[in-house]
Amino acid sequence: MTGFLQIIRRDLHLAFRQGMDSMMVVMFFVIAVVLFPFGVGPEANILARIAAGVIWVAALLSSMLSLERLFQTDYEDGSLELLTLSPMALEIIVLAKVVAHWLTTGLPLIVAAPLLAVLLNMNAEGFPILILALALGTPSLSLIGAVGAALILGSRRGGVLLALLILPLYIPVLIFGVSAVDAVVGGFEARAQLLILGGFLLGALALSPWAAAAALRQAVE
Amino acid sequence: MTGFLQIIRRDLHLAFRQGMDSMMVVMFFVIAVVLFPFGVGPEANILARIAAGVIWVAALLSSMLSLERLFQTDYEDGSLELLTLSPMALEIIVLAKVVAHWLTTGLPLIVAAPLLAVLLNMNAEGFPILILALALGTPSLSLIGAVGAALILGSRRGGVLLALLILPLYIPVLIFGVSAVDAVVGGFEARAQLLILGGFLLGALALSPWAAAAALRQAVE
Amino acid sequence: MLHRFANPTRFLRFADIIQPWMAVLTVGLGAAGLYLGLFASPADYQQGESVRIMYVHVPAAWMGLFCYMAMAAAAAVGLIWKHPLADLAAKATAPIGAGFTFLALVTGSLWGKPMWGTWWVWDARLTSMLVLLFLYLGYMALINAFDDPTRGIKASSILVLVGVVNVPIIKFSVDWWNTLHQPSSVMRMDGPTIDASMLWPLALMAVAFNTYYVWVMLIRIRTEVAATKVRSLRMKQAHGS
Amino acid sequence: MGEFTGNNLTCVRSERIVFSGLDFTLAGGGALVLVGSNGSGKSSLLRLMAGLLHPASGVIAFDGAETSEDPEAHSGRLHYVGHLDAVKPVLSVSENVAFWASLRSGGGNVPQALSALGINHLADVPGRFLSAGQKRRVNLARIVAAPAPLWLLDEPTTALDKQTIAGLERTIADHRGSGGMVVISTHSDLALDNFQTLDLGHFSAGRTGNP
Amino acid sequence: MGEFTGNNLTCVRSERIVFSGLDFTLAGGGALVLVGSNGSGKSSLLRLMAGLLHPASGVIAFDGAETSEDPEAHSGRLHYVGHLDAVKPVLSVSENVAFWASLRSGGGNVPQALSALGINHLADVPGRFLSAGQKRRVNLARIVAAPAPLWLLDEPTTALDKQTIAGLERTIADHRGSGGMVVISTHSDLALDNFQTLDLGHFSAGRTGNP
Ligand code: HEM
Ligand SMILES: Nc1ncnc2c1ncn2[C@@H]1O[C@H](COP(=O)(O)OP(=O)(O)OP(=O)(O)O)[C@@H](O)[C@H]1O
Ligand SMILES: Nc1ncnc2c1ncn2[C@@H]1O[C@H](COP(=O)(O)OP(=O)(O)OP(=O)(O)O)[C@@H](O)[C@H]1O
Ligand SMILES: [Mg+2]
Ligand SMILES: [Mg+2]
Repeated sequence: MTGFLQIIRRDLHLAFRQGMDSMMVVMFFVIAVVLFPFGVGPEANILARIAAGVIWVAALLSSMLSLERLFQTDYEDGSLELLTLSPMALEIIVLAKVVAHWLTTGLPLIVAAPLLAVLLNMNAEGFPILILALALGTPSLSLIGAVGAALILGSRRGGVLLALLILPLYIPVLIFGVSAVDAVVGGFEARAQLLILGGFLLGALALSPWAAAAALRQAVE
Repeated sequence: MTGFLQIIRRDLHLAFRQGMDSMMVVMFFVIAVVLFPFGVGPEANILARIAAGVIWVAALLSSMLSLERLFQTDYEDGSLELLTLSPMALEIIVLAKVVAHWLTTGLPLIVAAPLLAVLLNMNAEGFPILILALALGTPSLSLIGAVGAALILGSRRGGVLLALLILPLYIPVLIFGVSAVDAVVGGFEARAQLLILGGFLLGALALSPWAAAAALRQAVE
Repeated sequence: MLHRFANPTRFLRFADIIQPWMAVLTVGLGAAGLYLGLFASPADYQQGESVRIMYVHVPAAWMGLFCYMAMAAAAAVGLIWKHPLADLAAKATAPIGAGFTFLALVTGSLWGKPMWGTWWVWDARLTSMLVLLFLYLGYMALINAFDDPTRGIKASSILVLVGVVNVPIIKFSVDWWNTLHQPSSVMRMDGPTIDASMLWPLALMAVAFNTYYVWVMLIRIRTEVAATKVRSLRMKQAHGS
Repeated sequence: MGEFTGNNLTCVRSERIVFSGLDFTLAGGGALVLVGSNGSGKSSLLRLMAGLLHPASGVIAFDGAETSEDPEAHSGRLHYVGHLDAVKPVLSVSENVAFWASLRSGGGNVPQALSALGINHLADVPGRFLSAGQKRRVNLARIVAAPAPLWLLDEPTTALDKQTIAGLERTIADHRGSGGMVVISTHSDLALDNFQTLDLGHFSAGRTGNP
Repeated sequence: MGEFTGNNLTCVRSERIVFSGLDFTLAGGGALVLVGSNGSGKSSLLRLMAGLLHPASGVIAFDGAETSEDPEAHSGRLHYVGHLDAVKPVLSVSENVAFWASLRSGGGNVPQALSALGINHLADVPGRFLSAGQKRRVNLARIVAAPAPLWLLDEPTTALDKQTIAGLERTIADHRGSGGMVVISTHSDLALDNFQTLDLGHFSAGRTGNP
């Protein structure tokens, strides 16, 4: 347990010392969303119609981009070999790193989302459910993404390869995340969608540390 | 001149040996576009309305993702130092690498774009102009992006930082690229937009190798 | 990079003289401008009391643009003549300019709610201000992204020069984009021609914002110089000389 | 202390047999020096011993128990030093060493490790300011800080100056004096007493990569 | 052949003076060996000489002409070997060497360079399958393939086995015999004849980082 906390502490430490790491993910998120009005045009009603979708897609993309470095620096400077050789179970180490990653990147996304919803003219009724859905969905994204991040270690095409591997796995989260918001904006309940998102989270929590640890063992061979 | 061609040859070589590099960029492009129907819902008229914008935004994002590695691997394995120390002007080397990059990533995007336009129900009249606009726009993206890729070498936050630096600079290309397609679909001429895109390309061709070379020189200090 | 080849004492002496004046001017002019703006000037017959936001909003928007230009000029001097103080000035300007830009956006938004009934519209002017904020944020992110501070300064100087070429292009494209999609924009601000009772507070506030900028920039450069000294002292200590 | 053995080991890398039929035995207090020309498999053997690679055939055992049965226990009793130094640029030297020590039971003695490697004056310097040799010393301080019976060192003297190499020789002698074992690959001659040599060239399947 | 000189050089890294007041002169056929403890600035000086770093003050000149005036001409007459080997994993050994040679006028003689370093049997092996020492040899083959009068070598013997080190010594002697110059930083003793030594410890601003 102390090892688990030590790793979280170190990763938070690294993130804060490095200056604005979490800020940057949020800023990418904001910019990706802001690109859409340029592409789609400034009409408020069209933007409002696609707001939830755009915000979720941007959250997916920024989560994916930030995950690329989850194990990369440790891999490049040799720390990953040493973590693999530490007496702790590698699965626990992975979980600690994912928790630290979500705290520094997932949480700020959730905070920034309402602002973007305002920019895109989203119906104000959708705000609380958007936050709730993101709170349930982004940890799943981090967990699933960790598997991808571990798989691409040592490959020469980081970013794009990661995108290919994990974006398809993100699609279910996307579908239910958007449909939760759309349901509430349309005057319905979003209970079912939230339950499903919660179920995804539990599943990811149970499976992905194992998969990621196996991939990491492969990578340091 | 032979050096210029040698570098292009080597980079094409590396891209093809590494298996499916260009494939991967195209696939990211396709997946990013395909996420939208999931996010926005399947209504054909909404999709048609936003098609050009979504395709261009996805092209921007995939160009950006693939640019991250433009100098990265050379930087990490020491090749960049040696390229800087070769008797050729560094500006020429940058240009050669950008040309090779565009051939392996920009060109495939253009080929894939009509397919996605069909998926998003875009008006068929827009297809030729979409291809033309992408042909003029994507080289500018590669050139502008090369500056960003050179600036982030050795920084702690590759992907996300690059996005933050260059996405705002991509906005003019996005605006005119989309508006060219929208104009033709709406029954107007797109001459002015294409001329402006061409102007951007010439400007980027003239300026960005210098800026990128300056950035590279201080990256290897 | 403040080793013994770029001794900052002359600058520090100069700053010692200027800084108190700037502080006094900022407080004095700012107070006068605010008083005139908030109490002495009339409310607008169309916009009511909310017009008073203008006295903060307009100078803030001006300063947002001005600081970017100042930053680019400083970065160019730093790159070409390798003057370390110019580098520090560029670095010190960025957060101030970003702050002004942010202030313009926030006050604009607050103003927009009563005026247009919405916090945000994708108008050309608003949008290019938003992009400007991103340019500032990108600069600040890059300067802090390196382990070696000198490396960060050089990289971000190149970035700001590239950005300065692009600012007019972005501005022009955004104008074009917006007029295309939305020819008659709601928020063309051709309100009542400004009369003297509104012009005076506006001018005072604009000058106060300028002196505030110089004042804070001097403080930031000083802090930066001190931080550099501390760093190099610690390094020297560590390496034992 | 126990006994560390390898029996009839075969190592395959990228579908090519690097070595085969290799045995070794190392008792408490012993030292095994791996020699052999470039590409003969020294680094590969050390990674096998650490459990980072898995042998294509053969058994590695500690105290008679196969190490692959309980990899975490094996990790707990070894320190591995590879080509990379695992020094985080934004953490100070002492934070770097302390983190690795904190993952081991006991937590270790950081200040003492730093002075053993002659870098206590660098304790508060961030990793980014270190030269090649200084980073290597931080990496070595890590293994001194938290004790473990088995040290696996892959060319540990790379980038070290002569004075530090002498210090390292003393540190290794101390470690062995308290019953520790050490396996070292090296191309330069380290002054150790009473060591076994294992020439990888004898086990390589074919040529060894020399002119 | 010309003369390579440095005059009153100061090097600043991360806001700290690494060395100052350093002079050197190297004539055709000469060798300069840089020694000094870890962190004394050997690598930094080599990068200054290559033009990768710029001196905070002082002048580096070749044949009397300042090198910073025409950096491309200076690049054309030097070969630099740093800590990284610039070996592309997907290119074969001979493709790797040939690419670097092709950027130089003349194009160079790749097969001869491979055999000089004893890696001709690896010519078709992709870079990703090489051991540390084999990669280093590929890097050294690159500088043998295309001739240049000035060699700047930063710890070139790292990871090399003894046989290859002896080969390298012969190669350097040949290079010098035909009028070439060489600057080497090293912690181990290379057998060169008739060389100058430059101890960086004398120019560093303070102590040098040893216990
Ligand atoms: C977030 C929203 C807003 C932003 C980003 C914004 C931005 C700007 C900028 C950049 C300027 C300076 C233009 C120049 O001098 O070239 C400006 C001036 C001005 N803005 Fe705003 N604005 C916003 C909202 C508003 C609103 C809601 C109003 C009032 C209805 C308003 C009224 C004015 C006025 C009166 C000026 C001075 C006009 C002039 O200089 O000709 N702004 N604004
Ligand atoms: N990239 C860097 N950025 C900032 N400072 C550095 C960097 N690399 C080295 N230094 C500092 O510069 C000084 C000289 O380093 P350099 O690498 O030249 O030493 P060296 O003599 O090659 O040492 P070694 O024998 O360990 O390789 C050291 O004190 C180090 O802390
Ligand atoms: N990552 C790898 N993937 C595939 N093959 C490898 C890898 N690393 C090394 N090899 C191959 O395995 C063999 C042994 O390599 P190893 O690194 O163990 O040699 P070494 O004895 O440590 O050599 P050196 O003295 O050069 O460090 C070599 O022939 C090499 O080609
Ligand atoms: Mg080895
Ligand atoms: Mg060195």
